[in-house]
Amino acid sequence: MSFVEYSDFIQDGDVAIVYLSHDSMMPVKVQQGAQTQTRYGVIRHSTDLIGQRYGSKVTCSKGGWVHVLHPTPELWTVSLPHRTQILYTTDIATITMMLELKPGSVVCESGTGSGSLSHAILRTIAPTGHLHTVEFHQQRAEKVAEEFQEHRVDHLVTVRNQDVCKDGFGVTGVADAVFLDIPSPWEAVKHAKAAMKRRGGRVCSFSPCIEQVQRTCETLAEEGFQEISTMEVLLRVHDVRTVSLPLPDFGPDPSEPDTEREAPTTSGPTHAAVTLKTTTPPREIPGHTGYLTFATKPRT
Amino acid sequence: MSFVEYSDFIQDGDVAIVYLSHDSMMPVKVQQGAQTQTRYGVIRHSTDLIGQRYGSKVTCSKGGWVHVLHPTPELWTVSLPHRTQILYTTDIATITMMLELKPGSVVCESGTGSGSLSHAILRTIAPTGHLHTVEFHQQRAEKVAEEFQEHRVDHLVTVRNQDVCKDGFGVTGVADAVFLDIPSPWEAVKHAKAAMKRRGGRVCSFSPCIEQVQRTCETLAEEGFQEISTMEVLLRVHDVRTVSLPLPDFGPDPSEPDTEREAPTTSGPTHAAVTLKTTTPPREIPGHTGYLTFATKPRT
Amino acid sequence: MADHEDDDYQCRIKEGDYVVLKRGDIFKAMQIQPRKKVIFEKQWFFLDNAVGHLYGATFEIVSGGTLQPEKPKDTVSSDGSKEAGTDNRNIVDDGKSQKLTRDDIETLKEQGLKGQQIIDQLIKNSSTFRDKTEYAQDKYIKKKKKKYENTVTILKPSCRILALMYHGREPGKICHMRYDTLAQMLTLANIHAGSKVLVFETCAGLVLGSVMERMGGYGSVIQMYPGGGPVRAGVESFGFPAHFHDMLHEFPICHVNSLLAGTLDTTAKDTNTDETKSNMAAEEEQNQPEADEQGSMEQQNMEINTGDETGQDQEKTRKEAKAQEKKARLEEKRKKLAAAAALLEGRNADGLVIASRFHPCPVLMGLLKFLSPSRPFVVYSQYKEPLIECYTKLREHGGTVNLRLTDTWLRHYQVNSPYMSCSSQESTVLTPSLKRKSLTSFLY
Amino acid sequence: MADHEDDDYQCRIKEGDYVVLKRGDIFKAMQIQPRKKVIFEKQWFFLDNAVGHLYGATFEIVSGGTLQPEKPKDTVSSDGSKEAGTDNRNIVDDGKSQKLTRDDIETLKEQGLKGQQIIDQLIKNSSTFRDKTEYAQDKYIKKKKKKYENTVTILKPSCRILALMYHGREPGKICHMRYDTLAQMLTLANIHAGSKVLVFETCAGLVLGSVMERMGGYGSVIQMYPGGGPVRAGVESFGFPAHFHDMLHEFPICHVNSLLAGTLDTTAKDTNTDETKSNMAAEEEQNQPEADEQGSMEQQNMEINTGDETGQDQEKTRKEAKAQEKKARLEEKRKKLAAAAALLEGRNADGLVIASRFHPCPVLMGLLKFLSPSRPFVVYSQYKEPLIECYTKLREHGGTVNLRLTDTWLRHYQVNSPYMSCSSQESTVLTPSLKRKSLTSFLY
Repeated sequence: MSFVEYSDFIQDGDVAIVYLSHDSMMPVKVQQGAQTQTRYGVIRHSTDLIGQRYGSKVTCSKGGWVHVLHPTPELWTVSLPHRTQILYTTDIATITMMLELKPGSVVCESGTGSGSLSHAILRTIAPTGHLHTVEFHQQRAEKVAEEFQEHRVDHLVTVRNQDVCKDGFGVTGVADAVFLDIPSPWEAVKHAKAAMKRRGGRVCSFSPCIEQVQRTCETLAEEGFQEISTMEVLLRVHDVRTVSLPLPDFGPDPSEPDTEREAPTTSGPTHAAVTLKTTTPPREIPGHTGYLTFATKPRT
Repeated sequence: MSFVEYSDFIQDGDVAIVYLSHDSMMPVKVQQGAQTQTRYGVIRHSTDLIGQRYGSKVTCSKGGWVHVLHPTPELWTVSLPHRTQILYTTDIATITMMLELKPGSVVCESGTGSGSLSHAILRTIAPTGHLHTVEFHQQRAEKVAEEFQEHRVDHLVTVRNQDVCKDGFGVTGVADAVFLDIPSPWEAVKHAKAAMKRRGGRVCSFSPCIEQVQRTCETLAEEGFQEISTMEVLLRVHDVRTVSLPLPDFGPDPSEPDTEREAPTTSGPTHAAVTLKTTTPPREIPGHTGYLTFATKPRT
Repeated sequence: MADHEDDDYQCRIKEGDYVVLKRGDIFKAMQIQPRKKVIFEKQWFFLDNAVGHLYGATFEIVSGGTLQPEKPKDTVSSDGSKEAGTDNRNIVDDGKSQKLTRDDIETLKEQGLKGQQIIDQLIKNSSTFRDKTEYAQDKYIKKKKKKYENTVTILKPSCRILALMYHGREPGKICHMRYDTLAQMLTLANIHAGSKVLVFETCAGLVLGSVMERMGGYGSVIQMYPGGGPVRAGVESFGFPAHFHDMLHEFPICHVNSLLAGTLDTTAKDTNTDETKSNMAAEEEQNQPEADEQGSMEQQNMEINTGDETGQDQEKTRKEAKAQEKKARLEEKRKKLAAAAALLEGRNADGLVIASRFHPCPVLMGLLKFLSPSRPFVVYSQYKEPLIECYTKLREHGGTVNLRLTDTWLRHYQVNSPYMSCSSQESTVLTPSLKRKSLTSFLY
Repeated sequence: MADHEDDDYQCRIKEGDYVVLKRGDIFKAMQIQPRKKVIFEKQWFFLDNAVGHLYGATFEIVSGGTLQPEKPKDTVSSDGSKEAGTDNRNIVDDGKSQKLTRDDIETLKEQGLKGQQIIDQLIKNSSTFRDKTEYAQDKYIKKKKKKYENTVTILKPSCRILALMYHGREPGKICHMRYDTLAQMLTLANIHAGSKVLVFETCAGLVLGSVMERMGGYGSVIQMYPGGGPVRAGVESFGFPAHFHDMLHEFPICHVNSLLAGTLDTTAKDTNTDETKSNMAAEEEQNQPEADEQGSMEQQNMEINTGDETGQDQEKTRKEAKAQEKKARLEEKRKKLAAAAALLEGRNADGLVIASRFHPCPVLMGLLKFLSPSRPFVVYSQYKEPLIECYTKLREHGGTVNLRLTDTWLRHYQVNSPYMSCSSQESTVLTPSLKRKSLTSFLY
């Protein structure tokens, strides 16, 4: 198992995703002899996990069962321990495409936060790329570095604990792409530029507030970035369900004598209904997360 | 005919809406002896319109036919002569509800523009309300006053040709609701407040740019307005259509011996398809028009 | 048109008024009744003290459930501390930053501390507050405020406020209709004073009440209702003046076919004497239990205007009165039916509004016959598929122009002057509404 | 990892490169060929001069269709006038504010005036320009610029740019897939280097090419294609290095059932010798005309990389060579088929991407059998209804978890520093994509 390479079987030391339900998943560090508590009972790693195929259905001690899935950055995003606000897959997917990430890309990122985006970047740039990620919060930087190791992607990433606005990314002229998710991205734009390859590349800044976007766009333009473009992507999840629509009873129709009807007094109101498959969006859409501002650094 | 009262028959002096197609309607001033050119040929008012029922199908000189509809503010909005950018029905509907307009409401509006919103306001506040509308462009003010007369709503409206930011609405302490659609609404907020009833009321400002919204919200808060809330409403029109989805041909299935199939060499690829009714939104949604900022003036 | 002194009368809360309570984004419709205990947002109180105050006033709920008019606002933290960090880097996420326990807070509450005072205590006892950025501090205060505030604002009901209330509290009751959708419907159907409008809804009366508000007591509204009786809990909440109800008529859809066929008898007769004619009274009786059931369900869930006065000893007298009542009710119903039938017979309605949990297609095809030519109608359904069917059927059927299947997206923006403008939030449902400028079918 | 000098080689436009031309929001894919006349936005020119320049460079099209590198930008109106009105009140809408006629402008063009110079003339001859507000002036200049500018930027192709291009130029070709939807699909399917991915698409090769880009030449991609041959015009436009094509395999879906049944024969034999086995070659031949047709339609509409060199005298020689070619092609196909079949036989693919005009339900149910347990798949359809069917079928069928039917809304914002930030524009289509973390069906 690794976050950048599939395996078929669960092994000691893997991180597996225990799938309880659509909105309940938990990452589990697989260890010989260890146990994991779920609401369906205990999972015994040695017997229930190790040697099993990823995707297997595992029966827990209370008789309930769970699925054990191979980790992916997307499953990690919905199950990781939150140490900060995180980026979700809808934004991550857009960022990955719009930054033109691919195997071999060198990427700078700040802040690392809980590592949600970092894992998705690593998946895409492996096996030949590299991620330089900067996190000013020491505790978080240490924790995420530990996770990278557990997820067997540490050879692809360098974690730096510093202030990107003051100290930059710690590298110069190497990046194909830079991602910023910090309160004042405009203060890091010149560092982003410095970190990027001379031939140019793409930059993205994520901000929840339009004022941050405005200042960032201004600074990007001043620093000579081109194709500055701000967008927002929202996800709608459609709930598939069967609904029943009653038909109105307009009473007996004297103009239709061929209708086979009993005397209306005895037939009573008809309760006919039509059943159909439809979708309903959830009442509250997971709304605004942030604005994504992209730009191109030209060759300098 | 009037824009605030239905009639059944077309009369001399009416304004009728000639409906050619979904996106092609034209308002026609009905006059004894007059003619109107359409792409389907000439409509002769005396014979084709006057005395006919609203809703009638009228055959034009070239043999094509059109429908003649009773005017409504909504039909006027899609057929009026543009002298400015106009407000469309989606925004108008929201404004009407959020300003709590109803029969008897006294409303102030600026700018009048092409009168799209004005007609909708008049429809809703009739027969006992009044609209004070301020337009700084003299030509436009004159033209819209003329239209109000033709549409038989002039008794419900006062048009003033002045600068609302300098001179206000020309009335004090009378309005239940104020609507602003001007480049710098913040300059008119104090006039809006002065125009409103002592007991309070609702105000709306329409602006295409978020900076305008920011300044307006600031000023509204400074002037003591409450419940300040900004929103945006977008319309999606769904195109209903029948589509055909081909079914894939995976070739003969040896595991299903009971399938009645000819020898595959002679049967050729099957071109089965499934037909279904679905909707497609138009490729380009009529996008952002503006932000609607609403607020409540408390009793002062 | 100037603001007269007597305007004031309308602006003040009176006993018997229908009002809407508000805290933050939470609304609840209510009637002002003396010494009536009301429960709102898990707090109980009496509205008596609100009488005589202006609509829009905010009250603090003090001990004993008494309302006390709020003093001028004091939004800045009372100890005046405005110290803020520049970022959150020094905040360690150990869940131990708040020194006050849940029990401590309960004790503070018991000591009679009010919302703002409790929040001040929370800030004082938060080890990380000072290190948070100004934005984060602001967010923190807002969150806590929501939790510990105990004020309530009293509003005059309106279509806008009741639509917000229903969508927030009981969306299932109004077929998940959003207020912006209701706004589109009222405008697209050209609802205005002096017209004759047909309404078929299962939205607790919200749509019906909104139509009535827009007609201001002028014209006539005919509620076409399914089952045994019209549902109107929502109409009451509007608190319309009495004369508004004069324009409201009702007609049970089970008589639509006989009305159209000209066989509906609405003259006053004893029950079941004429079986060859559409035996309206029999059906009425038959449908009654269902209506009661529907009505009481309505009452249970609506949480508005329910009294506690029904004692068990009243049960007896009630039963005796019931027979009498029933007869009177039937007679009244017959008169109402006759009046509604008279309005419908001309088949010259000016507008038609459909918003229900029923399949919209047969409802529309049935009721469209009552519409005058060149008049708009609008059909709402929570689901798109049946509206596609509606659309297709109408196109095949002919007689309509300007038909459109639409929905709207609504978005709220937070514009916090002067510093932070943030986090727009989307609240959207697929809510198509079908619009038609009609040339009714019999024209062709 | 530092920026080496030889990096430069990749940054410069070379002969034979696949490039994308850009003006404003308009893109067009193209190969650089010597003395090849290209037409873009109604202008013709030659790309020869672009060779040796850096990717991202902007060129002005000068007389004779020559490209000339653009000088540093000069966006301010050249006569330096910055006079602006404060509002538009004095502007009379008589349609006569522009003194230059259409003919005048044509004359200016013939005199060799360039975009900016023509716009300057238009401003000078506009009686209302000075009275317009600064914002309105800006809008005016932008509008005119779009109309009269004659520059072109040359970009290196990428998934991002080609997705934008296709959606803008020929959305019908890619089942109206938006670029943000493609982005979701690539991520939700966990496409990455070293995996084995199945692709079934009728999106001109755009989806296939995007998957290949994300795999960077590592692993294998198997294109499952309907009809007579795989469609890949879009893959060419990516301009991948040669070794990328080594990972690309293709398999005709008409052999899916025989492969699953173990009756597919892919050994090299003469045509039609063994009729009892799945007679692949015969079907190939039979399907060929359809494939050609499909291919040529593709070519006609794509407007990319089409030469004018096909003279009519070449027709003869071609026919003779055709027979030979056909045989070689069949042999090559057989080898390819064998290779693809070998990859599929293990039924252990790591990902499955479906995006086609076919009904997604049978496609998915058929191809899902090739997926390893615990691997994601994604299905795109332009329409929601068939995906609802897909969803329902899969839930009935079992063997999948984490199934979701989603779509995304994309919105672009114009943030014009420093003064005007305006007019966000929405460009949305209903583009559901279906996601599943799979436990493939045979597990149960």
